[in-house]
Amino acid sequence: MATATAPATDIHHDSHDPHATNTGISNNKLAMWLFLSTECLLFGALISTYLIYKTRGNSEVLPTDLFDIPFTSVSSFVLLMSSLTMVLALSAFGRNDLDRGKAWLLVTAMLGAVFMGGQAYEFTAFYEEGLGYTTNPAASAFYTLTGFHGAHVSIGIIMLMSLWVAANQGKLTGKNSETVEIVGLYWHFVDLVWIFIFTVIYLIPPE
Amino acid sequence: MAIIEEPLALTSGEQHAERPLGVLTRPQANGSWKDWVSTVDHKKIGIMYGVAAMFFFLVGGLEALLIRTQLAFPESGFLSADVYNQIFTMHGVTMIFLFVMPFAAAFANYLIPLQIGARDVAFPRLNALSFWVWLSGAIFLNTSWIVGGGGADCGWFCYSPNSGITFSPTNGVDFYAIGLLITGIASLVSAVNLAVTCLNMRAPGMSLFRMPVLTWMLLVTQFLLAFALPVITVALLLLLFDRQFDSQFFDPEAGADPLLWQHLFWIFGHPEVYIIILPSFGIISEVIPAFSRKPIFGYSFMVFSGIAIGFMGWGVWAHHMFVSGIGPISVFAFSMATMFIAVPTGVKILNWLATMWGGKLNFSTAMLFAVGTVTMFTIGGLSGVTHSLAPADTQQTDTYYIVAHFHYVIFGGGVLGLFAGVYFWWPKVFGHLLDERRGKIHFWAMLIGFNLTFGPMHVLGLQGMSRRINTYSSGFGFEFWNLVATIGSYILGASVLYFLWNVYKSKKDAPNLPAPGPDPWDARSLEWSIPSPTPEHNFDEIPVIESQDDWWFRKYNIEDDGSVVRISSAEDAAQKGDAVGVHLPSPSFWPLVLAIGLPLIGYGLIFNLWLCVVGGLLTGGAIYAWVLEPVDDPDAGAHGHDDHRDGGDPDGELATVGAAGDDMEGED
Amino acid sequence: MVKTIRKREKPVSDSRTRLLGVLALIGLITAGCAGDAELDTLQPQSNNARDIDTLLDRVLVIAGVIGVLVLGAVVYMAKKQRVKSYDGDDEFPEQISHNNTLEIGWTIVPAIIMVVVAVLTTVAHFSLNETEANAYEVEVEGDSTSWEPKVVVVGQQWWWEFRYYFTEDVDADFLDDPRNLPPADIVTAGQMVIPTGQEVELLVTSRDVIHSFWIPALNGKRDARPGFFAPWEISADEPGVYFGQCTEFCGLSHAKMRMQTIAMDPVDFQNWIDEQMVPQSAPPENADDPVSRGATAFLANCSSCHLVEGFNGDEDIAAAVVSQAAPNLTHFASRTTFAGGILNTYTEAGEWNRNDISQWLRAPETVKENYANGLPDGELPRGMPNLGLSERTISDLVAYLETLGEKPSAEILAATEVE
Amino acid sequence: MSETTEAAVETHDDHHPSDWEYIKVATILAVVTAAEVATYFESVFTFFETRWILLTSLFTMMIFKGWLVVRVFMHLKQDKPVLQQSFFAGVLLATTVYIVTLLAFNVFG
Ligand code: HEA
Ligand code: HEA
Ligand code: HEC
Ligand code: CUA
Ligand SMILES: [Cu+2]
Repeated sequence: MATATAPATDIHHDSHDPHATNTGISNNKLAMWLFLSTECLLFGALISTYLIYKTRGNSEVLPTDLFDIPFTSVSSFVLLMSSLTMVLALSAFGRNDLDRGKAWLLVTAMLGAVFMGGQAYEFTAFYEEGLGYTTNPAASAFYTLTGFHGAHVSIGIIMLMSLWVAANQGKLTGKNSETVEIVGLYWHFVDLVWIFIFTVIYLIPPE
Repeated sequence: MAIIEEPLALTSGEQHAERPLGVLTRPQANGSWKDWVSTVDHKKIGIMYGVAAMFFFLVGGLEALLIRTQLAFPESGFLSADVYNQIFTMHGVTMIFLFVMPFAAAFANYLIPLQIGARDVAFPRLNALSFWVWLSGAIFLNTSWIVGGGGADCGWFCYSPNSGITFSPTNGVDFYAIGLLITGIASLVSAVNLAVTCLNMRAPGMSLFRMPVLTWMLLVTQFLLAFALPVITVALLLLLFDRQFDSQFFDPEAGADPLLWQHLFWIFGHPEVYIIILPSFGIISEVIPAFSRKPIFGYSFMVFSGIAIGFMGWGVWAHHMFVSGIGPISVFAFSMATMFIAVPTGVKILNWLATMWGGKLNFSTAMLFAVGTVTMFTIGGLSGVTHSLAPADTQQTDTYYIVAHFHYVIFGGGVLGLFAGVYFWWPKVFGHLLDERRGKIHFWAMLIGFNLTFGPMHVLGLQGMSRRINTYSSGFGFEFWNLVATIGSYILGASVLYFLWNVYKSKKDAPNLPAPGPDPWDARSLEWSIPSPTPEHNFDEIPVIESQDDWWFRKYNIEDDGSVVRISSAEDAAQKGDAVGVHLPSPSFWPLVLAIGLPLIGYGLIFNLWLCVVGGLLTGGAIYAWVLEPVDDPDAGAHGHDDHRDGGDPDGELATVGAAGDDMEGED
Repeated sequence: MVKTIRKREKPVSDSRTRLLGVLALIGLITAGCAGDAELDTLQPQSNNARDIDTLLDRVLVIAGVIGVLVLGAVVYMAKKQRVKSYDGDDEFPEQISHNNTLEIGWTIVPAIIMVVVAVLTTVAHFSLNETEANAYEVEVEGDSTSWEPKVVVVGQQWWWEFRYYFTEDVDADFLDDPRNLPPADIVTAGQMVIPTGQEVELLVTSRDVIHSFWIPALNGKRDARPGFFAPWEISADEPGVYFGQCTEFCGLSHAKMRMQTIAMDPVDFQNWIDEQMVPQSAPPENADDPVSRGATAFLANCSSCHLVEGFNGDEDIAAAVVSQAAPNLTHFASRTTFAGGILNTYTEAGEWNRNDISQWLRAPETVKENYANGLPDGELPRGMPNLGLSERTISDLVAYLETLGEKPSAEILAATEVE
Repeated sequence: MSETTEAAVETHDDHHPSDWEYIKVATILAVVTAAEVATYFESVFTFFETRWILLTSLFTMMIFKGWLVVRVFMHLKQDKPVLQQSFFAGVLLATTVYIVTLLAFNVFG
């Protein structure tokens, strides 16, 4: 029994080889998924806060009074489509089609930026209508929730651009396309959260 | 960008000139202090967690002694109300976030890789990051004594609106919020890291259901952490935004509901108490079998009850809010849910008793602490059950009866268990034993001091003494037991100092005593199959696991008639620790640098936004440097294709040896 | 017997049982005999408190038995199975690693015990939430009205206000916003008065942070949450003075935020109402009379915060959610404690407590820490300020305060003293 | 032993969906989104004035969209079950915990 050991060294393999792990999933990917599942608790708390507070604001203006559904629909659609371009980027990198991969990365980042532009516009418009961050609990909760989502999108954009730069420097190829996949997971998750927010916060009208 | 970290790089003797961002040379192992600040070795990180946590235990303990001194006599003027409020708040915060949690993290870091047969955790650099971020948060939190106008004065659960800027205008609460946010980041990162380690890095054959109970409990703890921390993160951010940016989350005048904070805090807070206790449950599940000479009784019940506690712990948070006005239906539902946590916990208690039953009990210091844990926790758990009766809790809540409950579970269950672990694994970590005779004195002094301190609090609480009061009048019948509790706390304090003396003396005497050898306790899990202290590379060869308690079965065989025969001495069966050329992850300065940036951002939020910019640049720069820092030390090229991941089990092993690990699919 | 068992939660170590047993016994005696334990939760004086106590007693018995069994098993094994060391001893006990029947058994048995406990709790919980306060006839200014016995209880840093609305229908919308309380018939501070044998509903709220209202002998506690009314209920079997303490941490002087409930038989209660309904009038002006001088000083120094009805106003001085309220002093002398229930208005001999009242006016912050003096701009003052009054003014004020309301009965005065 | 090799084989086999499939899914997502937005025009689609119909359809569509994103774009369909388990653990935990919280606040009336 005591002899049953395996040599620990002298094994050559690609460190991205997912089979090196017990689950068959690389550490990075597993970690990202775990992280995303904890993010559910984070956004859940923010969404609940908003739902609890959405009508709390003595007599001042409430976010629900100001929603511009057609406008938000467009920016939601943009974010949704960025998920498509994200998978297309990944699939291109998977085929080692670097040029296309890079292009899709850039498109994804740009769609994200458009979404952020929309959010900036929305915030300004609301602010001008008299809904400041400190106006009432409903406003604070609304801006914090959407702001947090926006911060996630922004971080996603930074990561996408970093990937794009890395790809341009030749550091990112089909071989380590898993990195793209992992950033993609994050990106899709942020989109997923927005799917939730769009329905729960925007589309469900106040009673 | 942590997520694209590759946990791999090699140390080698050669210097090289790679300088990410043009600063800080890649550190090399050379035995100086730089080894410690740049280390990514889970063992060194574990030791640092342990030392730092012990330091904060003294700080929190000192605060406790101040509390007790103030309360020794009625109408005492030793501490002013203001100072007292800061002291008990910081005592609670320090003990929970800066002592028990990191102390448990010390065990998790040191032991998880050893118990599953890995060379390191999944992300060694992130591991270093967790430690430094935690430490910077801890220091940040305590600097509020100096620069924040005093510590937070809102109680450890910091109910709004008392925590708002109107009612707590000093910066203490800002330090509380930011400090806990920073330590929260650390714990979240480390939770993900260690969970991935348990899931992914096990030695061949080490299926999930062969993992030692300790590793299991730590794994459950990591999941609890990973899911609970985001909730308090949100709560703390809302509090911070209220205080710093005038948002309206907790302002009742604007229509906000103070219950929001309570829900968010306790959704985190209750899982948190199991985060505190489960590591200790794990530790004594290793200690008791070793000193009963029996395997743990009912391994699978032990594991599943731990998982069950983890799950049920999510459904009971509002038992801290029975009187806060959540409505009779909620009160009822949470009262019922809470009671039934007694069931899986009871399974554990009874299984430990069954492990001891019929065993040959050797009351070493570690065993004494473990048995102390079982008994003291039971007392605390039973008083917990009396709190779960919602109607009765309306009398108990916020009295010393609660204080008694939670010190019995936290100190009696958690801290005694952690001390059991200290005595048990000390030789593995430091290569020499802690003196047993002194250890036993330490134990008895602590046990007696503990019971004298917290036992009377049951009486005080039922007699109606409120908690968090800086003074009480004579005439309510509180005098006698408060004095007893104070005397008890001094005994407790003395026992802690005596422990430190034991540490010092044992270290000093060690050279004259025989080395403990790899397996001084004739124990059962993998960490005892390697030399003491653990060599830097952990395992010469990654063992292949054939059963639960694999190491024990390398020493003993159970014959058909049930008798046990020794087949090998521990020395023979153990690895020699002399392997050369094992590649370990390269050290890095960036985790430390990144960690320094965060408190700067914190100070910036409080004092001057420009500091945020500095902190932000430092953090951002460190992240980029981290990413740019070659994952493998360039020397790796010299070794050919040696870029296999550290620790764990390259698939080559799985393939060659064939005692394949498990896949999650196979198990669910 | 029950007493013995309920004290079982005391420390019992695994092997020094005897030593600690003795200690436990001492504790039992001290706690059990403590007649002066005014806040004792184990001496219920009302239906609700008794229900709670009974529930707790039963569960403490169950818990006690379990505790004894577990600790007993440990002590037993420590005695029987102890070995000095394993050296040279390769003997092993039987290597039993599990026994499913046993393990399922000790999953199910605790589960059954907990079902029993759950049933007990359920019964207690719902019976506690069931009791309804029936209407109570009181006479207010000569008219008999049917009072649904409700009292609005308002916590603030660091004292309690009690508001009685006899002439209004409290259930109506009129009391819908705790942030904006309408004027009440009787407003008092620190001491709530209720009739005996009568369930009185409380609407507990707060003007600043969360407090908790608790009279252990009469019922459990209930948090006072700013912006909300928390319903609660209280009753007392016997006339008497029942002590309480704010139990939710509420900032600086949380420790010194106490209160009392005085239960009076219906006749006394009616007298109390009659007395409280009478407003004060200005004392005749006379520069030689300290009372008169005190009244003048009151107008000059105190009336920005305190109300003496009929003298310096008729309606509450507006106090919003974020407090700045001060106790209504209209019948100050009819109360036996002041300053959040920490000081007595009358000495043990039954005299007007000049010393403590003077000290309170001289330097309230030495009696009870507060945030009322020398605050930076924009910070909300809380508590009674040190007004830098001259000794003469103080003694005038003390004399004036003595004229505000009737001196309470000797029984009540005696019951107020803690010692 | 066999388990691992099987797992390995499985992963090698698992071909990711083609770009065309992604586009199809994205189209479905776009259509559903359009349907979601349509509920906003209650005056046009009068049945959405009935609250329960509105809520049911909105939640169904939302969950369906989320499901597609997770399954297809995030490849949970092909990936190891452990990922699905850990992710849905978070989703379910968050859903139950927060629904209970919202219930305690009477958000659902
Ligand atoms: C290590 C931490 C820890 C642990 C493990 C526990 C365990 C438990 N706790 Fe405790 N608790 C705290 C830490 C902990 N607690 C803290 C810190 C607070 C106060 C926070 C604050 O306000 O500051 C608190 C407060 C607290 C309250 C709120 C009181 C109040 O403020 O009003 C309640 C109410 O239900 C409660 C209940 C329980 C229960 C039922 C358990 C159960 O898990 C216990 C289960 C164990 C047993 C029951 C014993 C062993 C079982 C058997 C031998 C089997 C047979 C038994 C039976 C059938 C009964 N706890
Ligand atoms: C892990 C958690 C933990 C631990 C270990 C402890 C340990 C102790 N605690 Fe407590 N405690 C809490 C967690 C913990 N506590 C929490 C969460 C609260 C609630 C806070 C709140 O209400 O917000 C609380 C509250 C609390 C109170 C109630 C305060 C109040 O409500 O007003 C009291 C009162 O006696 C107390 C006492 C003690 C004592 C005597 C110890 C002892 O066990 C400590 C023993 C250790 C030592 C004595 C250290 C030895 C050090 C020296 C001898 C000094 C040397 C120093 C240097 C060299 C720097 N604690
Ligand atoms: C700025 C407001 C303010 C002023 C001015 C003020 N007080 Fe007070 N007073 C308070 C507050 C607030 C309390 C409650 C303090 C506590 O119990 O913590 C109080 C309490 C009291 C009490 C105890 C009441 C009770 O029933 O507990 C008395 C008596 C009293 N004040 C008298 C006076 C007199 C006499 C003056 C004038 C010389 C005065 N106060 C001026 C705010 C004020
Ligand atoms: Cu009011 Cu504590
Ligand atoms: Cu709890």
